[in-house]
Amino acid sequence: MDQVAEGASVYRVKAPTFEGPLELLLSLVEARKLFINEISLADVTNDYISYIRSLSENKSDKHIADVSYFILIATTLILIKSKSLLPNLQLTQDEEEKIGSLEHRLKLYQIIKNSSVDVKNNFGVSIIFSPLERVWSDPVFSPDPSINISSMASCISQVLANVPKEKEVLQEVEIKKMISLEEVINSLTERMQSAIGMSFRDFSKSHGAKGEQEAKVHVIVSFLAMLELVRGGIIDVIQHNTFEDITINKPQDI
Amino acid sequence: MNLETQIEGLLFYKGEDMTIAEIAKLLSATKEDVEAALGNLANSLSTGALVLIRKDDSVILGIRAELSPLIQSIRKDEVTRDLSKATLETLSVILYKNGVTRSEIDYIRGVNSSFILRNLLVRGLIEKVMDPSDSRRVLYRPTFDTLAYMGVTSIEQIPGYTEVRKQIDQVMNNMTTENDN
Amino acid sequence: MNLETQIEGLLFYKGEDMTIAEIAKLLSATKEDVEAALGNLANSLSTGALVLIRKDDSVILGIRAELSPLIQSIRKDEVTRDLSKATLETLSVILYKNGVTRSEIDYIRGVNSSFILRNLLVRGLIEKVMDPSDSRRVLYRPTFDTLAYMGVTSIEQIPGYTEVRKQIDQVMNNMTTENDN
Repeated sequence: MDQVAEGASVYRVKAPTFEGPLELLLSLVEARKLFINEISLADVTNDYISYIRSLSENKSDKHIADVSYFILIATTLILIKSKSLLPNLQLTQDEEEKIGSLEHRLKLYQIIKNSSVDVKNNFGVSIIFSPLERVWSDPVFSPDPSINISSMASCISQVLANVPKEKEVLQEVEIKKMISLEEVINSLTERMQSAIGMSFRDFSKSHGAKGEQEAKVHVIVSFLAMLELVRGGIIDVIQHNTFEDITINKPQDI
Repeated sequence: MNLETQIEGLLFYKGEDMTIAEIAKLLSATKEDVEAALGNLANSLSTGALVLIRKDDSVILGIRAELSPLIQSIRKDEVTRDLSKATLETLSVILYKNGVTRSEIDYIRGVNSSFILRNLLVRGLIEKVMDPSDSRRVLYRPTFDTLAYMGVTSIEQIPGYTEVRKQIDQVMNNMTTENDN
Repeated sequence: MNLETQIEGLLFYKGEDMTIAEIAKLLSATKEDVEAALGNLANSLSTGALVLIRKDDSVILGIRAELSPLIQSIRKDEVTRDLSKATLETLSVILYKNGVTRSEIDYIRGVNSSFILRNLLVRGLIEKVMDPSDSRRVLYRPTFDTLAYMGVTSIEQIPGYTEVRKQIDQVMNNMTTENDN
C-alpha cells in the first residue's frame, strides 16, 4: 500500500484517503505483510488510532460522519489491544464475539477488495450490448383507468417523497455507534481499575477537545496510552506490593 | 468475427433498416462483400426466428412471418396489461416535468427506468422528441392523447402543478451538482 | 414452429428480459419445456451474433461480446467504464453474493453504502428484489446490464466467481458457527 510508509514501529499514514475503517485496517495489516488475526490486529491498533486522530483533527464537515465509522471499529481494536497487553483480563462472551467478528469482517472485506479488482479489470471492456430501444409498429393509444389527475398527483408526490435527504440517514447511524464506544471504554476502565487497583478516571478525561468527535478520539488515545503504562505498572505492582497510588502524567502522544 | 456475423450484430443493434452502402462503410468492406455476406446471413438465419428483409438497397432484421400470430398476441398483452405502480410513477414524472431525459427520470426515481419507458411508448402514453437545446438528447413527454384522456389540454392545468414542478426542479438541481463532483 | 424458435422470436420482439414463467405462460408450455428449449436456443445461437444471457429465472438476448468494439464505434455516447473504488467494492459484494441486504453490505464494507447503492440503482447496475424467504427484507442483486458490462452470459462466468463465492461462504460459515445464536 503506497499510503503507508514503513517505519520502525509506527506506520505513518500520509494521505487520509481511506473510505472506511476496514479498508484502513486491512491496509495496515497488509503493509506489515501479516495474516488477519488477533495478534496482527493488536499490532496495528496504535497506527489505526493515530489515523483516526488525524481524521478528527481535520475540520471539514464531510469527515464528521465518516469518523464515527472509524471509531466504531476502534472500540473492538481497544478490546483486542487490552487483551494482548493484559492477558489475564477477562472479556465477556459478547466482547470475544465482537473480536471474532471483526476478524471475519476483515477477511470478508479482503476477499471483496481483491475481487473488486477483477471486476474493475473486466467491467466495460467487452460488453454484450442490448439493441437500441425500439417500438416495432406505430403505438396504439392504450390508456388505463388508473391514469387520472388524482392518481398522477399522488404518484408524483410519492416519487418526490422517496428522494433521499442526505444528512438525515447518516446521523441516525452515527448516534448508535457513539453509545457503543462509551460503553466499551467505561466498562473496560472499571474492570481494569478493580483488576489492578488503581484509578485513572481523571486520566481518561479529554484534554481540551473541541468537539464531541474529537473528545471520543482523545478518550481512545488516552486509554491506549494508559494501557501501555498499566502494563508497566503491573510489573511494578508485582515487584513492590506497597504501590498503592500511581500518578500518571498527561500523555503527550502514544 | 466474419462479416455476416458483424452485419447481424449491427442490424440487431439498430433495429431499423440500413442501406448496403451504410453497412459497407461502417464495416470498412466493399458493397460486393456486404452483398455476399448478406446471402450467407440469410442462409444461416433460415433455421431460426429471424429473417433478413430486403427492400431495394436496404436491409432490416425482422421476425419470421410464421411467428406473427404469436407476436400479435404478445403485443395485445403488452398494451392491455394493468399499469404497474412503477409505470404510473414514471408517467407522473414525465407528465409534470414535460420534456425530461431518461437519466433525469432515473435520478428522480432512484432506479433505472428503461423497460418502463418502452412500455409507455408502445402504449402511446408518452413520446420521444429531440431536445431543442441539444440535438443529441432525447426528451420524453406525454402524448396529446394522454393529456386529453386526463381531461386537460396542457400540463399547467393540473391542480398543484406549479408547486410540484418547483420541487422537481430542485431535485434536478441536486443532480447537476452531484454529477459535478 | 418449435419452442426454441418461438422463444427467440419473443425475446427479439421484446428486447427486454423475460422470466421463464412468463415465457411458459405466453407459449402455453411447461417451465421444464422452456428450460430445455432455452438450452437448445443457446446452442443454435452459438454461431451467430446473438447470445442468450441467463440470470436467476430470467433470460434476455444480447449482442456477442466479441462485437463490442463494433457496437461501441457506432454508439453516440461513450460507455463509462470508470467506477469509484467504493462503487466497485459495493458492486462486487452484490455480484459475488447475488442477493444481499443493505445491512450485510454495510457490515462487509464497514461503512454506510446507501448513496452508492442509490447510484448503482439509478445506473441500472443493481436492482432491488423482495427476499423470497422474508418478504419484509429487500435484497440487492446484479442486473442483466451488470453481466452484460462484464461481458458474460451468466453470473458463474464472472472471473473467479466459484472460488470467491466459496471463500465468502467459508468465512460466513465460521462466523455463524462461532456466534451460534
